Amino acid sequence: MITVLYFARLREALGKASEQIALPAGVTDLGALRALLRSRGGAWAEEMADGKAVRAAVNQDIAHGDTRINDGDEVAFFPPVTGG
Amino acid sequence: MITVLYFARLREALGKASEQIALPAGVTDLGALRALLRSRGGAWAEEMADGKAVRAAVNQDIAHGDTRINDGDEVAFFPPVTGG
Amino acid sequence: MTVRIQTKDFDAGREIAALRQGDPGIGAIASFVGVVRNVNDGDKVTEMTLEHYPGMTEKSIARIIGQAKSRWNIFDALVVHRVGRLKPLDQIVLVVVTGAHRGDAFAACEFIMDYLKTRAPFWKKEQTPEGERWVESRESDDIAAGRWRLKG
Amino acid sequence: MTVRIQTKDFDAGREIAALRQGDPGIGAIASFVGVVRNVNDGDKVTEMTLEHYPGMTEKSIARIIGQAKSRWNIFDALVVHRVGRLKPLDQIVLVVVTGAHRGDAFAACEFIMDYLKTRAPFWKKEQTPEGERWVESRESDDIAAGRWRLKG
Repeated sequence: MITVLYFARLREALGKASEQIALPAGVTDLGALRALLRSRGGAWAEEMADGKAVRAAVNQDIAHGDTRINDGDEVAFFPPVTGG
Repeated sequence: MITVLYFARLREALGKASEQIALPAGVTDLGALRALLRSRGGAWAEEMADGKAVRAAVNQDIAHGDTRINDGDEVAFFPPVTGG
Repeated sequence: MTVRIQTKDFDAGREIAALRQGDPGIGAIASFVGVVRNVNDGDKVTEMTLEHYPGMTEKSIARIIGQAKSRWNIFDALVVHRVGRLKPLDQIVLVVVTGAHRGDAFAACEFIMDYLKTRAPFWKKEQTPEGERWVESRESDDIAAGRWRLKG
Repeated sequence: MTVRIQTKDFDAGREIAALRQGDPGIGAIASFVGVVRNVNDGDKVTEMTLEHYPGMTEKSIARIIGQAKSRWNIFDALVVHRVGRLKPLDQIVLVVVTGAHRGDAFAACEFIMDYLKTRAPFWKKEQTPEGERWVESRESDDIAAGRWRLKG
């Protein structure tokens, strides 16, 4: 199981702040996880589309498509930050 | 008459914070005034020597050797500033 | 170093006094206060909500301060960042950097602010007369952060 | 703009609050506080006395702020400078600059500080265990002020 968090516009569009996901076989990196979420269709297909500016972190470090994901990880998806 | 002010190390070395001077004929710029003060000898000769880093202002604006001096002016001599 | 994420307001004078307390080697303190403006991209803003990623926020800001310390000759740094509902004129963020001399303190303070605006996980939602909107990432902020990379 | 030369201490938080009061267009406030250090050029400093040229000081600082306003997009600036006897840990100078955005506020604040250190008529006398001495003009300060001229 991994924990997946959604922030800001993404959280609102997906209607979800967090969820637990059991990683299917073959989903070993962030890119594969994003594809899995996209395959849910609807808002998921739209918000996780390749053209969308989605940022991600794995265990609170900025991550990219090829970042490995392991059981127990905390993964977060969010829009580009607009702080301060 | 002009008012001449001395600040900081210069004030201490010359033993004077200010004085009124009647400008002699021919003393029309700052360089000539400095030469006049230098001609007093002693500490004046030393502190107003050409090699000394002396700064000056006329009517509270930074001035140079060729800055004109007129009756009623406020002239100040001081070391390079060391503020803040 | 100190990093605080909080909903309540802060007093820059008190934070500066606390950060420099008792260190007679400090000669320079550079500070920055960010404030909510009543306009953004030409539209009137009546209120905003600042959301963040608890945990990652503190961790990423601590890392930024560490980078500043390795790059400039500074003594200490403080970041206080507010979250939640904020109105125009409210203070949002405070950065204070202490050092022996002003050049390093200024550079490190601006460096930390640039990174806060472009890398730390904060998201701003604005309420305008036309409704709510999430603020989009600003190109000028990305340019400001990029400057430092060129210098590395 | 505000320029104050005074013997008494100041509170940076209160001065920042007063300068930005009621202006909802301000988004950025850059500040600098200068503090008396207990060392200078390797020698222990127990006390110092700051002398200035009353009249010219205020006039030259006001001119510097005017230059900053014409060079950067800033709203207002405050300078509070103490004179008289000061001890290590005492605050000496406060510069606060308000603006819409941080880049201009930081640049103008640093510009004003650089000029305060190199052009405004202040002179520092330090008391050390070996006796009194007038501080000599510092080469690094002249370099900092020179930077801005190149940009003009």
